[in-house]
Amino acid sequence: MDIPEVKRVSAVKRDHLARLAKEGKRPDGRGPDEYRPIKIERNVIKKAEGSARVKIGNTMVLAGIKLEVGEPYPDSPEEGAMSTSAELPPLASPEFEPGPPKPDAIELARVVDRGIRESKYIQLDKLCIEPGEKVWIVFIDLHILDYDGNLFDACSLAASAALQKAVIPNERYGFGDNEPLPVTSPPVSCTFVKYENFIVVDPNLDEEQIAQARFTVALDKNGDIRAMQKGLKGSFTIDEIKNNIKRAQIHAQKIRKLLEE
Amino acid sequence: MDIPEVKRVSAVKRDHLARLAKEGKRPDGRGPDEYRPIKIERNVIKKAEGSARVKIGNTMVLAGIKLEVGEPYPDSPEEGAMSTSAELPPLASPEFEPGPPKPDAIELARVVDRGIRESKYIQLDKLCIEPGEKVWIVFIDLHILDYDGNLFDACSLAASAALQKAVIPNERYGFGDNEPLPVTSPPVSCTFVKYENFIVVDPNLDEEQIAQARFTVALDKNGDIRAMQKGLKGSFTIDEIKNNIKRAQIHAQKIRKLLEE
Amino acid sequence: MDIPEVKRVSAVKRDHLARLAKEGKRPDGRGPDEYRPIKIERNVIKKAEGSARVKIGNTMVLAGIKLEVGEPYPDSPEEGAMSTSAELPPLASPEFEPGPPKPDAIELARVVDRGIRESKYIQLDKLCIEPGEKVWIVFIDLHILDYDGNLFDACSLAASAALQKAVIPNERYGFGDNEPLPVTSPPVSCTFVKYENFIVVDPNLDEEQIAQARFTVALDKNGDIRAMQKGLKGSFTIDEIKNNIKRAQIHAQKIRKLLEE
Amino acid sequence: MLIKDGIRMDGRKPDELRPIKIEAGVLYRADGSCYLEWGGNKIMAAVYGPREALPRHIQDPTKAIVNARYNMASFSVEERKRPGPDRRSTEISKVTSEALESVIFTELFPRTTIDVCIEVLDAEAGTRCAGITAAAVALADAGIPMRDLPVACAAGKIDGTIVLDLSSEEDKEGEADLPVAIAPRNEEILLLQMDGHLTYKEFEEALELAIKGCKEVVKLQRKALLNKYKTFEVE
Amino acid sequence: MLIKDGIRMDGRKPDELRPIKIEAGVLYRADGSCYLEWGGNKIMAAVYGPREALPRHIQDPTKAIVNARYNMASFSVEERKRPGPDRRSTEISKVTSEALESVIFTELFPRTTIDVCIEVLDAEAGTRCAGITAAAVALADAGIPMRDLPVACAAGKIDGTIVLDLSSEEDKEGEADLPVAIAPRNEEILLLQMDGHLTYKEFEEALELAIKGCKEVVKLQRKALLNKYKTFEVE
Amino acid sequence: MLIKDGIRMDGRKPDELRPIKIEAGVLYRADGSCYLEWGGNKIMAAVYGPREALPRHIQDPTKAIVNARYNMASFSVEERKRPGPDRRSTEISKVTSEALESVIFTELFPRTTIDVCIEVLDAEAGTRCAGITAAAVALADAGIPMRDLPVACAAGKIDGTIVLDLSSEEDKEGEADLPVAIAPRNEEILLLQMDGHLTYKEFEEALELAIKGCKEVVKLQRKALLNKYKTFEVE
Repeated sequence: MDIPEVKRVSAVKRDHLARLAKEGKRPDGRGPDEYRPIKIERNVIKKAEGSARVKIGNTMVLAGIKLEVGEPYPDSPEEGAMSTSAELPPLASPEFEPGPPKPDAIELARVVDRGIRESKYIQLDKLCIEPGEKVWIVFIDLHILDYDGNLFDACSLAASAALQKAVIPNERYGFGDNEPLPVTSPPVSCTFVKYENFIVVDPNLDEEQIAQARFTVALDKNGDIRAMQKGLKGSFTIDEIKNNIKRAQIHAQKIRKLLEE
Repeated sequence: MDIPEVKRVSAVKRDHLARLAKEGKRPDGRGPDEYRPIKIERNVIKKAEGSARVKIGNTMVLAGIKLEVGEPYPDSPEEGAMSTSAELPPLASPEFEPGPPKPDAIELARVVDRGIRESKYIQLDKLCIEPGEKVWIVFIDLHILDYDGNLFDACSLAASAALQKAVIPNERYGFGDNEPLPVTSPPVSCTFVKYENFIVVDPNLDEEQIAQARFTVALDKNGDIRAMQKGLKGSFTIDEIKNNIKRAQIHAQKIRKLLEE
Repeated sequence: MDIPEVKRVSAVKRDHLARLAKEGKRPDGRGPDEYRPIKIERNVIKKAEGSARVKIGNTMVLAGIKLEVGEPYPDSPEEGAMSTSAELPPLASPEFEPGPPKPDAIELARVVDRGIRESKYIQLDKLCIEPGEKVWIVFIDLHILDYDGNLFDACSLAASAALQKAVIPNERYGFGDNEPLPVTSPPVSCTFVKYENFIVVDPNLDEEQIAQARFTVALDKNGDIRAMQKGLKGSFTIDEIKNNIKRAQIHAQKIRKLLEE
Repeated sequence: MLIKDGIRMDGRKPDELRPIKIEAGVLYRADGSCYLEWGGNKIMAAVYGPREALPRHIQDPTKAIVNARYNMASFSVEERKRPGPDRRSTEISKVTSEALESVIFTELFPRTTIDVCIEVLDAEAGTRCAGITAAAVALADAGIPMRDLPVACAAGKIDGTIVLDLSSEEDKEGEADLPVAIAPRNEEILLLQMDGHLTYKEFEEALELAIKGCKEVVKLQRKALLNKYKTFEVE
Repeated sequence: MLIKDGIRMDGRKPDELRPIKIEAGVLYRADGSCYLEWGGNKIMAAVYGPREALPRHIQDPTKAIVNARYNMASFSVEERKRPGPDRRSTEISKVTSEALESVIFTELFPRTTIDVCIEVLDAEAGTRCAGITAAAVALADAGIPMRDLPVACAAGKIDGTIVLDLSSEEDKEGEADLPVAIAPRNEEILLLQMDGHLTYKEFEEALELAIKGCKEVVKLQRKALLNKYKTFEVE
Repeated sequence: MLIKDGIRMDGRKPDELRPIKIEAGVLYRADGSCYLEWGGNKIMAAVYGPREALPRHIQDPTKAIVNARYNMASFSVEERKRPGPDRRSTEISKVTSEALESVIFTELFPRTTIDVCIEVLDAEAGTRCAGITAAAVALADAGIPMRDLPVACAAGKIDGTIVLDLSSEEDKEGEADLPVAIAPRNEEILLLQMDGHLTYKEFEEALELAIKGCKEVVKLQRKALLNKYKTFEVE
């Protein structure tokens, strides 16, 4: 049984954030609907078929895309496949430990994966090489470099950006020239946390550490919902959930613009 | 090195059982040659090719059979294969821990496996699909639900009962209609423990916890011996072993009737 | 993160060795350039395709060679492959623990492997059965039996001796008669440690436990260098390294004679 | 074609649950337990604790740790599943632990764990909701103090229609699945996941339907607990 | 055809053992050790302890824990074995630990472990009996107090005949294998396993033969221990 | 043909390094950090500590433990690498830990660990030297007291010529690779590995060249640390 790690935050910090929250203030001075600065850099890794480094405030993640030839799933013999992994390496935070992915990392990878998969961002039906025999497998690897909160949005954004300009490595396999990976319109993920009945977007580490509940929604270009995940040990009211989605629809439009630049 | 778990039983309980044993009495009032009530239910799992839930007193186990197509062993290219696993999940006892099978679970599965294999209960020679290429692999999975002693007999009985009515899932593989799994006559297992020089059949948990030695024998329909296993840190005399087998021959006949109902 | 095991040596022993070192003396009375007695026995394991038991003083290791048919690496379709593993089983030392190979065992195997590989001792190009499809894989398994220091040289020597008389098991695979494994001239490994600015060849356990730095060099029959490895937490000067190599060239010639007997 | 003339392939109306059967207190060793059948799902849940958390360094001095372990038996699915946790079950264990901890008065039991074992013995879509529902009954059966009895149910979209409690085929062929767990008294959301495609309007409709489903299921949970209580009285 | 005119394929009579060679005290680091050759088997056994059991939570305050670890070298069998324990060796380690613990005065060494390492270097049927036999000598060599010197030997059935100490081919082609370990003084059974097909009568015969075998082997164990003692005297 | 008219395939002279870029203090959470590009290599290094070594039984009461963990990102190589340590990275982690510990005043911080994380994000030959070089800057950035700033560089042999700092193709096709780490002040050898074929004379030449390379690289390390210091002053 994986024991969820006991998160220790000093009582002083907790009280300080609680006091601020009552006045509708956040520890770093942002408003409840304000993201930290977002920065996207693409093609930062030469060996990868696609890559992107994303910063949201001090949080920094790197997504790398690799394609390999593999067998299709028996129930979709003419479709490629995708696989998403996340590593929380000790490099990125004093709390991260080496070893195989723990529940936190697995949840993170699976939520990012669902957003991409359900919005049909990668055109898997165009990744068949030989029906029933050979298809492209797209590996999305999320590598956290600096952890200051909101990995869900940072990783989702990095994965989307990395896929956007990724190539199919035909040359390496002697299949002819490389070509762009066929993609449609990326999902955009928006994450909120709730503490002291205060719900804020894009939590930083301090906020995550005292948060009672977390909510992530992945939206497509029409603002439709493609994936959602409520996390942590508290609860949301129905209205809070609905409100989060409406707020996310506004944020997602802005973030989508960064992706399309 | 797997450290055998230190079994802690209160001194009071131990003394109580020792006193009873001296008078030839068991903690639950049974005689030394008395099984607890046995209940067999078959086909309880729809997704399995065969299944049985067996209760012996408060002990409850579930056996599920799955068949898969696989490659034969090189030295028996025209024979199917079988594989037996046991899980002691934390659901069944406060002492069980999650994780890969520990020595206890491995011994349990291997003893059950030997009884079935050595009595040639599954007709493996009838499970060839394509010689040297494709055969049926029979997976026997033993899932403990409630642990109150004597898992060896409960699991052996559940496996035998589950195999008895199992089917070959030809339909799922497009091989035509399902057919019954070819089986002969099942083995029947009988387990004894010895404590305070008192040897009893079908030990309950209290008895197992203070037992010095355990003995299991699997008998075929003629009362011949197909597998045996002595366990635990004590010893038996030659006469005790012989006597156990003779006692088992009588029990096995009764249990076999339950299987044939 | 694999935490290097804290090596505990009594302060008394450490002081004793330090005092001896200042006088240029070793705890077992050897000179700094003196190996312990070396003994090589070949073909000690019938089931192995080649084997050798090597003793250097009280240190005893067993190398076993097994050949299997496997696929070649894509970039060398006409070459066999080799793989070297070392086990430090609890049998050989009170400090060794069961479980998968730890960094110590991995380094040991990799250094032995490099010596053999880089001196092209096994003629991998003669181990092709069917180009691109089937080649021989040579498994070198190093099994430590008694650990009293200098496993690097003992294992390297055992591997070399075992390969020298190994056979290709054609019969087992129905490929015709067995034939000798094609080998050239073996590498010879020489290991030094430094403690208290005293550098000695063939350290025993006491010396290894207080050593600050270790140096291993594998030499071919011309005295050329094929592999080197500096280990442990201290350092060598450039002159010390050069001197070690020159000393090794002399030792290696003597050890090579033992191999050629 | 998953729905025709307002009737689903298994004969259900869009807002109809599959048949559910719940039994509390079915295991001898566990502190609390529940056996649940929901459509083709068969679930056994057991609760152990509160008991001392071990090894000690995992103890939380302020509250109990809730550890739910969702596990599928290897024979519970079409293709035999290799024993042991995979990524999917690890995620479900995590969100289930969190959903259940929401309602438990964990601060009453510092330094302990409350272990919730959910074994899926036979699987046919909706196992995570069925597992949470069974676990809730097992927790109550174990006498763990909770501020409400949690319950879970999914809604989804098939052929463009919002429906309750997807069957296996509907889950595979449908357009969206929305599993939800709530504390029914004041409709707090304890668990919410979704994958597929829903407009905001459809989501509102689906959430409402899922909550309606939860409120039907909670009646069955309460009945099961009452039944066990009655049985004891008769004995 | 495994037996002809009462003679087995390797020339042995039905009640004849394969050649056995035992040497005690062969390792420098171990507290006790034994090298044993038995037919084509080559076994090295070492004993460490009694020593403090670590980590502490595994300590038994009333007695020593006996940990036997049976391991096959990867080159000891026809097809290379992947290093590390498999299910077979885990079971053998367990029954070997239990058999040896039967005779050791463990209550003299509370909170300790006695570690018994059995390495099969070359394998040819009957390794578990050979391993126990070697381990017993290593335990005695380590000075571990025992109420008797345990010893093991198998009997079996080939071509309908009960025979002692199966060879590799007899084990593969034969009808039954019955490995037995005893405390020879009063013939207590410490280990008994069986697979194959034996009538009750045949079992009685086989058990008697196995015990007869054990009693021959124990003489060789004693001689090996004596030899080591003598060697020390001479030195 | 890796070298022609004294010029290597990438245009370098035999004793020329690939382009190197070093930046110190690039991470927010780490106690010290460094980002380094060296040819096609991209390395991120972070240092945490000294901090209490846990679990306690690994603590050394006389000094800090230095744990370097060398890891390659799965996308850093041509064929995707499975996440997690393999045998190669385990060996590199070990020799890197040892090389760095040589220069750290570990006895100042008993019972602690100093954790050095080296992530290879993009790989093109020479990652172990690049990793040690980056780690050294991260250690200095973290304020860990060292008796010298370690630095690493490889020499090798291609087409019979001793050259500095092998490229990927040179590493694959060349005749020898000699990675070396030194404490530059008095040219102590902290790490030295070699595979290939060198006569003793060639080795002397290669070692001299590697040390010359180290001494160039250490200037860039110092500049990076100075730059960070300047940046702080300006801010």
